[in-house]
This record gives sequence, structure tokens and C-alpha cells, in this order.
Amino acid sequence: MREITFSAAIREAMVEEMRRDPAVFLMGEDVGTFGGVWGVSAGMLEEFGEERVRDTPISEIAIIGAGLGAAMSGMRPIVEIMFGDFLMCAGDQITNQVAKARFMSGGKADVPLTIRVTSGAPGSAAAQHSQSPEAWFMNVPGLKFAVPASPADAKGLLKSAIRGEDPVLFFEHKMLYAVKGLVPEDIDFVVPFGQAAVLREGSDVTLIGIGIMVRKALAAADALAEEGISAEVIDPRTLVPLDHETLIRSAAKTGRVVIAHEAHRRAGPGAEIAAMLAEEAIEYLDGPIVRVAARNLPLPYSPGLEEFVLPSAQDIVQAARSLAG
Amino acid sequence: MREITFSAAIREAMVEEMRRDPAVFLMGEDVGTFGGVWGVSAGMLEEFGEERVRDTPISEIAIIGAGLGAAMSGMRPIVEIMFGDFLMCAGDQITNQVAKARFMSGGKADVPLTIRVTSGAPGSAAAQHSQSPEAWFMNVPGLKFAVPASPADAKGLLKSAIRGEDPVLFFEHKMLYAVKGLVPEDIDFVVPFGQAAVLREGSDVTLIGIGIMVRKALAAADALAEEGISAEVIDPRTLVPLDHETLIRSAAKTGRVVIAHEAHRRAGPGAEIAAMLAEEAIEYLDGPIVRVAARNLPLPYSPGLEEFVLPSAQDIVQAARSLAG
Amino acid sequence: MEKELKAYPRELLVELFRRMVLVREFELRAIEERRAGLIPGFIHSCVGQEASAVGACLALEAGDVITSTHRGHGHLIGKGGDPRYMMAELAARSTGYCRGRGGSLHIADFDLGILGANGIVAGGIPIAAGAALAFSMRGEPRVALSFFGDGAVNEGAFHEAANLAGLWKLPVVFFCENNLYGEGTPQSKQAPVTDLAVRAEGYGFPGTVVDGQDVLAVYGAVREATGRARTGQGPTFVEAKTYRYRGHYEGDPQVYRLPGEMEAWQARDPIPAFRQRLLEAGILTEAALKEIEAGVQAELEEAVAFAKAAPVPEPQEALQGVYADTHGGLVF
Amino acid sequence: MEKELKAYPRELLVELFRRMVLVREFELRAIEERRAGLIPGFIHSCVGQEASAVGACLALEAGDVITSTHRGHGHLIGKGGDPRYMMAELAARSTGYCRGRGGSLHIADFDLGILGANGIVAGGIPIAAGAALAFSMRGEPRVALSFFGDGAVNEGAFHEAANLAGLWKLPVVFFCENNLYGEGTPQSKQAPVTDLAVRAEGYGFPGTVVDGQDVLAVYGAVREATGRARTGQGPTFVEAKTYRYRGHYEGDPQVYRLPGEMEAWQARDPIPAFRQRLLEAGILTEAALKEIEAGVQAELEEAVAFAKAAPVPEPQEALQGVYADTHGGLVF
Ligand SMILES: Cc1ncc(C[n+]2csc(CCOP(=O)(O)OP(=O)(O)O)c2C)c(N)n1
Ligand SMILES: Cc1ncc(C[n+]2csc(CCOP(=O)(O)OP(=O)(O)O)c2C)c(N)n1
Ligand SMILES: [Mg+2]
Ligand SMILES: [Mg+2]
Repeated sequence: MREITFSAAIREAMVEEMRRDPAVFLMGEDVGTFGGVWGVSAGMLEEFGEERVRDTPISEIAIIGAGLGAAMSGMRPIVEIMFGDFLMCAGDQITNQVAKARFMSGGKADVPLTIRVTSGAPGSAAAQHSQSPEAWFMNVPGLKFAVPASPADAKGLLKSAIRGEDPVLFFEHKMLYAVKGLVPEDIDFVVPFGQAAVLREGSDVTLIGIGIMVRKALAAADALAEEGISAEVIDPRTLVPLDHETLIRSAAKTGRVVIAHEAHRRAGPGAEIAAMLAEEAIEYLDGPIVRVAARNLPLPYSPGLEEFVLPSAQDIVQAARSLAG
Repeated sequence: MREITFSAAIREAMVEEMRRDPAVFLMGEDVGTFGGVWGVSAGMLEEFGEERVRDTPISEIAIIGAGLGAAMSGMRPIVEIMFGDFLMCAGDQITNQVAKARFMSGGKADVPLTIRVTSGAPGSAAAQHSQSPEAWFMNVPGLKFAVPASPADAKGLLKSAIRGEDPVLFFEHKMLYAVKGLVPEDIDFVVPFGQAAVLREGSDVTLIGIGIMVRKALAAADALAEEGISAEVIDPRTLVPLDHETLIRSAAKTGRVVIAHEAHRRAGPGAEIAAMLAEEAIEYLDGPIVRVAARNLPLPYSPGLEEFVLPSAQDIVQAARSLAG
Repeated sequence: MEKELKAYPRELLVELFRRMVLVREFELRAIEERRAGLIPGFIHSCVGQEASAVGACLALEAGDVITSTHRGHGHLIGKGGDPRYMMAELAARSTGYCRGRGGSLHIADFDLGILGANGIVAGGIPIAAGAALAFSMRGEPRVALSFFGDGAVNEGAFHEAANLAGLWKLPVVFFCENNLYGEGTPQSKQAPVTDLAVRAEGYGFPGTVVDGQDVLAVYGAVREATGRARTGQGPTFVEAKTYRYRGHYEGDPQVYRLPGEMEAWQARDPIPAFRQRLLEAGILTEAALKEIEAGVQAELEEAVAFAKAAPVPEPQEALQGVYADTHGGLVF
Repeated sequence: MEKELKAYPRELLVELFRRMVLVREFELRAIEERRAGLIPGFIHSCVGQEASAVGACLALEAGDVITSTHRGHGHLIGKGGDPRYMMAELAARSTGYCRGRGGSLHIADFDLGILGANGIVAGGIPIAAGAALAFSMRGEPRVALSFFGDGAVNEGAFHEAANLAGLWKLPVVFFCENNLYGEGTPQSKQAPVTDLAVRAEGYGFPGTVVDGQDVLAVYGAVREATGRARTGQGPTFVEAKTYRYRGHYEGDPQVYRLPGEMEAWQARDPIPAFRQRLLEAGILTEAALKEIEAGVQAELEEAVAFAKAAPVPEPQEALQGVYADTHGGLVF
């Protein structure tokens, strides 16, 4: 274990998998010479060359579609969509081709395609460069969704994605890239999909965080502890598959649930989690299931407006306090 | 009031609005000579000519994007996307342009754009022609969503959409087109957005139906009545804005809620409704909020498999029975 | 310009003829069986377009792959698809190509290099580019041919895939079947150019127009294109001018056709024309031709019987086909 | 080929010069103010590309509209945008063009015909086609000009809009600023053709390449294009070859430039070149030029002061701008 950044952890997962399997390659806009606009693939072009670290034209349909075609032809492409906001440019390929290829073909097509996507608001990037699109394709069966919150999970989940046979949307919050954490060096360290992590045990309230909001939930738990409120913090790590059991167990224990994500509140990933709990765990609940999320307005440019729209650790504290109070 | 089909009601709304306002026009694939693949715009080319009933190339990005540009330039376009499944071809225009044009411009852009979309499974049309995409864009602020279930609502909601200044995704379930109902003749008959309809009063369980599932909920209510279970049936009619008050009032009255839609269960429109109720009305509930929806598998071709995936009136009956029993 | 018939291998000529007949008869039979209730879904037939489908496919090698469209029966049979599994799929049986999950719009056979029909116009084009990318990265001399219609050329997916393939000199053949209509809208109301092949220039590769009713002309154009592709010269756009005799789908009222148009095209029906050439050139006798035709009928009898005898899929079985790993069912 | 300077109206020449200077100085000042902390967001500057932005815009009439890009300051000033409201927007103030909601990427002024900068590459192109459709349906002699980069030409959105506009002969000018890069990727690695204007032929309208560093050449090419558009002859693709001197965004390490490239382009800087021509042709004296330059500086001083003095937006106010009708807040 060494301490490395979230960004380095992702690079490490890609580099290791590319070394061990010639079928793995990376393509996307500016992933090569530029090293990725967020610097995640810096140095990879030098190691693997232009064939396996491919700069593409600005053509999201072609990037995802060619990724699918290559995946169905024996390769294991990692494709990068520079900002999650642009996923919808390739919306049809994701929804109607990638997600359904296996099913429509009678189960015959393997689709080992990993789609790496940045998400979240990096600050004053405004409405088309700040979105958290985790829920946009969740209604479409056939895809899996990873939302790592720590460097170790980023590495382990990405390896699972690359080694698996199913298409994965892999969300990387831009404000997590510089975050450091301990990451195993074992080349076969993988984090399985569908297993939530209980990051902090508690008895009064369950805080379910997604992506960057995991960190805010942990901060909120610290603040709540000072008020004598014991918060359990859970990171689902993958939204599909979703670990019902761990979430329900915690809800049963605390009776109070707050779900926090940076995606907009309406029909965000929290809607599904809340609905699942309202269906499977309502008898354990002592109060409303509260969602702490971005308001339902496009992300604004002005820092003050942006703060107004985005959810904060303080919002989680308040929600938990009002539930537990 | 006369009895006309859902399809005729939609045509009537378009025709009347095109007669009263030269800014209104229709464009889409095969809406002209063909009269729409579902026949909805039959005869309109003859009345209004090629300028105002425009057959387009198979170019969903251009259809939606040009609709937006025209809407921002003083027109009131109605654009048709032949199958809701194809909406994602224009996903970026919907998400990043149409939805955000007003906000990003500081509130200055009016966007009177109505996007008519067919939805739902017409029977053995398989995975790319059967989807119910009502929830696909619900996480994106700036759009409104209409899901009419009766001819009168179809006409009234469509008129509201055309006359309004906000972009609307207007979902027409294919299996509703032939359904008949009484429709007011008043040219100014409109159904406002954000007002749910209580279609049947009841005291034991609330059945919230969306689109075609409203009819199945009504059928289920009949069946439940025979068992002595009194079901209240509510049609939200628009998903954004969503009429919280009517839904909560009913949940408070019955204490039991079933939400039924043909969209896939995971992250479908029911997730948001359930989450809203779990947040705002949980204290009234005597049991889980149950979703009756399509299973999370792509829509299959085989009739038997399709039946396995799609929700039925019987599924609603069973859900309500288990809640109320 | 065109070569003598004798210059082609006899087996190729026979097979071109046999498959065209098989495509035509398969579709007519499927339409009949649909009316009779065996087939629950829509059928988009390519009756009239057999020469373009078969000529293109027989120009491919076994290791080559295709992506197909909603109007795909000709492509599938052209590429060697088994009429039994196809008919069973149309009949939604568990022995069908997709176990009844896909139907006509989604038939795929990866062993044969059929990466899938497609219900999304132009949806398969980027996929073909991706398959070609895989071949090119692995240094395999294989080609991906993407079938699409005249309407599909106006989709963004076509454009992005064509640019990518041209840029990376991928071994792709963009094969456009220009049948003059996209559903009920004539090609002239969908694009301002008549020869869609002119677009190739903008992507840095050649575009060529070919008579889609002449199976050998199609074959030749695609051979040339695959030759270029296989030798690292990149893509070619081949536009085959053709015509469909039946509706966009079975049931289409076809209000849009121009007077006389159908008759003119039917006078150039690719199958009798080629049959006549084979006869005249002495490649096949009338008896031999009849034998082939009878063989096709027998094959279709068998296909229909196979489909009818096959079981319908078990609902639970469908759950297996969505993901490779279902995480104990958590994905549903 | 090119006309004598004297053949142009003097006011036009002066305004071409003044606006180019204003664009250049606006950006340099904005970059400075960003470093100083006034501006919170990214800046994609068009320093080096002023001639293409200004030449194109001044060829338009007042009623014409534009769609712009992430690199839009030149287009906005070219079309008459007020530096005060622009600077205030960059500074995220409530007096900015978008009340601080949009920032540089989303500046719009419908009164001036600026339908919006855009953060989505190629996102504005279909919108321009739609505006042109509105003009054409109403019989108004107005034109929509869409700015986009060399990278944008590979997006599906460009293709679909170009086809639609060509088909319907819409009054659109597709104006491509080919600055040789899309972010850090050279144009040669994004498309297999060097002159993107060749793509126009595939859409049935003319494409023309122009020296983007020569403001009068750009002006002339766009006049010709708008002339066609206004007389029902449909779109034109105009490709201006140009170069950006600064990073893709401020902060870009610019590892991708070829050696000598920058110097070669800077030697053809459009502003001093045009200044020299004006002087030599006797259109403006050195003193007059200096006065213009000083006027620009004064205008920018005022813009910065205006931005600094402006209030930041009230959070609640943002809720008003999402929908025209909020149904009593139910939409949130
Ligand atoms: C993205 C998308 N848009 C629209 C459709 C509906 N549709 C199915 S086939 C078709 C016409 C296709 O025309 P063409 O590409 O010429 O193929 P053809 O049917 O003539 O073989 C249309 C519009 C679709 N399936 N997918
Ligand atoms: C759909 C989409 N894909 C990618 C991006 C990221 N991006 C922003 S600008 C840019 C380069 C654009 O290149 P070009 O069109 O040549 O314009 P230039 O920046 O050179 O002016 C890219 C890739 C984006 N904003 N939108
Ligand atoms: Mg066609
Ligand atoms: Mg550029």
C-alpha cells in the first residue's frame, strides 16, 4: 500500500491492465499527447504508443460505437468521454447498442467495454461542464455503473470493469482526482461490483454518499458526532448492481436515512435508492428518507449561485440532525 | 364533447393551434406524405402544405436542434420523434441545449418547443422500438414532461405545451392511439401542467398510474373492488411539474401506494415519485411503496418473454392486494 | 467494362444465383408465414434488393464481418446465415438466432461474422468501424462491411464513423443500398445530392456508384473495396442503386411511390436477369437452374418446419442474457 | 483578385480595425483580470483569430444572427456585443449578459442576434439551421451564421445540420475557423482531409477556403455567402485558416505545438498587418490609429470598472430563469 492520488490510481489500473493484456487499449479525445485534459493518462502514450493510446476526433458517437465494435471483436477498450456532460452526444450508442448488444443477440455478444467519464462541478464551469450524469442511463438495462470515491476503489473498480464482460460506465468526479489515499500494489487487487462499503459505523442515522459526497458524508459524520449523533456512512460504490442488503441492514439499524449525491435531485441516483428502501425497508424507518442533492437548476457559472445549487456537508448535517433530532 | 381517439385528439390539438397561430408548425420523419408512421398527422400536409408539415431527413439531432433554433427565433415548432427509443440520438441537443437555453442565457431565451414522442411496447417490436423513455431526461432541469393517458388529456396537455414558453417532452403511448374518449370541442380547452387527476376515489390503496398504466390501474381498481378493496386511482398527467399535493393527499388518505409505469423499474419515473413520497409523506404510510413496472431487461421480441417483462393490471392487483391484505 | 461470365469461378456464379433466390423466397415465405400467424413481429423485406445484398456478401472472405440493418434478411443470408435459425427467430422460438429475444431487427451470428441487424438507422456503422479497428490493431487481414440505406447517410453516426475510418485508414466498406426511399420519404427529400457516394471525398476515401440490380457489378465493386481495405488503403464508399418492391414494412400503404416507378424497376429485376445471363452463357442449364430453385424451396420448407417445431423461450431464461455477470441477480 | 482598400467604405475599414483591436485587447485584459481574481471561470481565448471573427461578423446585417462557440469572445464583439456586459458576465455579476449564470461559454444577446456561445462542440450548428428555418418560413431576408472550429466538423451535429440546410436551402453560413487544433490534437489527426470545405459538396452547396488572417478576405467570402443565402440559394461553407496564439484554455501547457509554427503564424498577425495596410493606403493616419487604440483601452477600463462595481447575483433570483412558468415552484 502506498498513498497515491485518485488520478494516479486510475492511471495505474489502466497501465497494469494494458501491460498484462494486449487486448486492452485506451481511446478518447486528447488522451494521448495531451495526457487527458485532466492529466489522468499522462505518460501512457510514451509507454504504449499511438496504437494503444489513441487520440480521437471530437466524435463521441464514433468513440463509443467503435469501442463497442472493438469490444465485440475481441478487444477490451477503455474509452474516455472527457466530460460526462458529453455522454448524451453518444446517447443512442450507449442506450440502444452498448447496453443491449448482449441481450438482443440472444446472450452471445460479450461487451467488455469500459466507458470512463468525468463528472461533477469543478467550479464555475457552468451548465455544460459540471453535470453529474450518473443517473442518465440508469433506466437502461444492460449497463453497469461505478462511482468510486477513493483512490483504492477507483483502482479496484476500474480493474473489475476492464476485466469483466459487461459494459461499464465509470464515473470519475473531477474534484476527486487530486485526493490521496492508500492503494494496494497487488496487480490483482480488484473491487467487486455490488458490494457497498461501510466506511463508518453508527447507530443514529445512515448517510449514503455517492462519489464525492462520500467525503462530505464523512465530514458530516464528524460534525454530527460532536453533537452526539452517531452516523453510519455507506458508499454503494456501484449503482448497478446496487448492494441492497448492506443498505437495508444499515437502514434497519439506524431507522433514519440520508442519501447524498451531486447529481440533481429529481430522478437522480438517490431516487432509485430511496425508492428501493421505501419498498424493501420502510418498516425499519423512523422518518422520511431525505435526499441531499443538487437543486433542480442547471449548474450556474457564478460561484455564489453554484454554491446555492450544489449540496454540501453542512446540508447533510442539517438533514441528519433534523431526522435524528 | 365528442368521442374521438387519442390519436385524433392529438391531431386536433395540432390542427387547431396551427390554424390560430402561424408560428406553429410540425416537422419530423414521415409526418407529411406518410401522415406519421402512426397516422397521427394524417391529412395535415393537405391542409397546411409542405412548409408547415415538414418531412425531415433521418437526422434526430438536426430535428431537435433546428426545432430549438426556430423556437428561439419566434416560431413554435412541434417536432416528432417517431419512436421514443430514438430520443437519445438527439440526447445532447435535448440535455445541453433545449433544456438549458433559457437558464444559460440569463433567462432571456423563450423555448416554445414541443417534442412529441411515441413510447411503449406495441407488441414484438423488440428492444429498440418498445421503450418508455419518460425518465431518461427527468434528471435534466429545464424540461417539462407530459404523459397523457386519455384523449382529452392528450388534447388539453398538448395545447398547453404548444402555447407555453418552455420545452416539453410529450409522450404518446402507441397502444393508446386507438383508445377513444370524450374530448371537449372548445378551441381553448387546455389541461394545465402540474395537476394530477383523481380518476377514481378510494380509501384502501392509492394506485398511481403513468401513461397507459392508468388504464391498467383503473382495471385493477375494478378487480380490487370485487375483493372489497377500495382503490383510489390517480394520474399525475405531467411528471415535471409533478403535483405533489394531490399524490400526498391520497397517500395520507389510504396509507398504501402502488406506482405503475411501463418504463423499466430501475430509475424509472416511479423512482422519483416513490422517493418524493418517502420524503414528504412517509408518516402516512402503512406499508412499502410498491412499484409495478417493466423488469430491468431490454424489451424482448417473443410475446411470451415480452409478457414476462411488461407490467400488467394483474400485477397491480397483486401489489395492492398484498399491501391492503 | 464488365467481365465475361466465364471469367468468374462457376461456383461463385451458382452461389450468387442460389443465394439471391434464397433471399427472395425466404422473404416471401416469411411474409406468408407472418400472415398465417407464425411470426409476431414486423418484417422489413428487401425484395428487389437481393443483388446488392448477395453481391456484397459474396465478395467478402469468411473472416470478414458485416453490420446490417432493419432490412437485413438479404445481408444475413448473403453472409451465410442459416434460414432455419432465421425463421425460428422470426417465429420467436428459442432455437432462433437470438433465442427469440431479438427478432428480425436484431439477428446476429458472431461465428459467421454477422455483428447484428439493427433497429436504429445508422446504428451499426460505428460498430463496423470498431470491428475494423480491432482487425487493424491486431494486424489481421480482415474487413468490416457495413450495410445501410440512403436514409442512414444523413445520421450523425454515419458521419462520425466515416471520418474515423477515413482518418485511421480502417478496413471498412461503407455499403449504401440506395433504394430511393427512407420509409415514405424519397431520397430527394432527405439529401440535396443524388449520388450519396460523393460524400466519401470529404472523408478522404473513394466513393463509387454501382448498379445495385447487377449482382456481378456489386460483387466487383466490393471486391475492389475489400482489396483496398485489406492492403491498408482504408475505406471505400460503395453506393448500390436499387429499389424495394414491397412496403417499408409489411402493411405499409405505400402512398408515396411515383407512377411507373415500380414497373420500371421490376423490369430490371435482378434475379430473372441474372438467371437469363447464366443460361445464355451456358453456365447453368434450365434444368440445373430449376434444381437450384427447388433446392431453395426444400430448404425453406425445412426452415419453416424447424421453426414450427421449436419451443418458445422460457421467461426465466431471458434473465441470463442481459449481463455476463448478474452479481447474484442484483442487476435486475 | 483582392479589391483596393479604397473600394471599401471607410467606416467599414475603421470598424474592422477597431473591433479586431477590441477583441484582442478584451481578451488580454480578461486574462489579466482572471489572474487577478476577478474572473472565476475558464477562458478560451481567440487571440490570433480576430480577423476571422470580426471579418465574418461585419459582413452580416443587423437582423442576421450567429451561433458561437467556447471560443466566442471575438464573435460576440464582432456582432456588437458590449464589452461591459461581457466583462461583467466573465466576472459572474448580475449585470452580465447572462446575469452571471452562464459565463464565457454561454453568453447570448438575442437583441443583437447572438443566439449563444456554446460549451458543446458543434452544439450551436443545428440551432443556426433552426433560426434560418424560421427566417425562411417567414420570408425574412435574414441569415444565420454558425461559427465552429475544425474539430467540430467531425461531430454528427455538424453533418445533420449541414444536410438539412443544404436540402432546404436554408439561409445559413457555416463558418469554420480552422485553427489547426482541437484542444491538443492537430487537425491532421482529427480528419483525413486538410480543407474541411471539401465536405460542402456532399451537402450540395459550395465550400470555400479563405485566409483567416486577412480580415477583408474573410469579409468578402462571407458577403458572398450571405448574398447567396439571402437570395434563396442556400448555404455556403466558409473555412478560414487561422491560428490561436494562446493555449486551448488559459493554463494549457501547450505541449502539442510544432516547432516554428507559432512564430510563422505570428509573423502574419492579422492586426498589425491590417494596421499597416490602413496606414499605407492613407485610410488612417498613425495618430488616428493611436486614437482608436486608446479608445479601445478606455472602453475596456470602463468595462472592467463596470464589472467590478456590479453586484453578484442573488441565489434566489436564479430560480426565475429555468422555466418561463414554474407552476408555483413545482418544477424544482
Ligand atoms: C435513429 C432512427 N431514426 C428513425 C428510425 C425509423 N426508421 C426505420 S427504417 C427508416 C428508413 C430508413 O431508410 P433507409 O436508411 O434508406 O433504409 P431502407 O428502409 O430504405 O432500407 C426509418 C426512418 C430508426 N429506426 N432509427
Ligand atoms: C461534444 C463535445 N466534445 C468535446 C468537448 C471538449 N472540447 C472543448 S473545445 C474542444 C476542441 C474544439 O476544437 P475546435 O472545434 O477546433 O475549436 P477550437 O477550440 O480550436 O476553437 C474540445 C474537444 C466539448 N466541449 N464538447
Ligand atoms: Mg432507403
Ligand atoms: Mg480548432
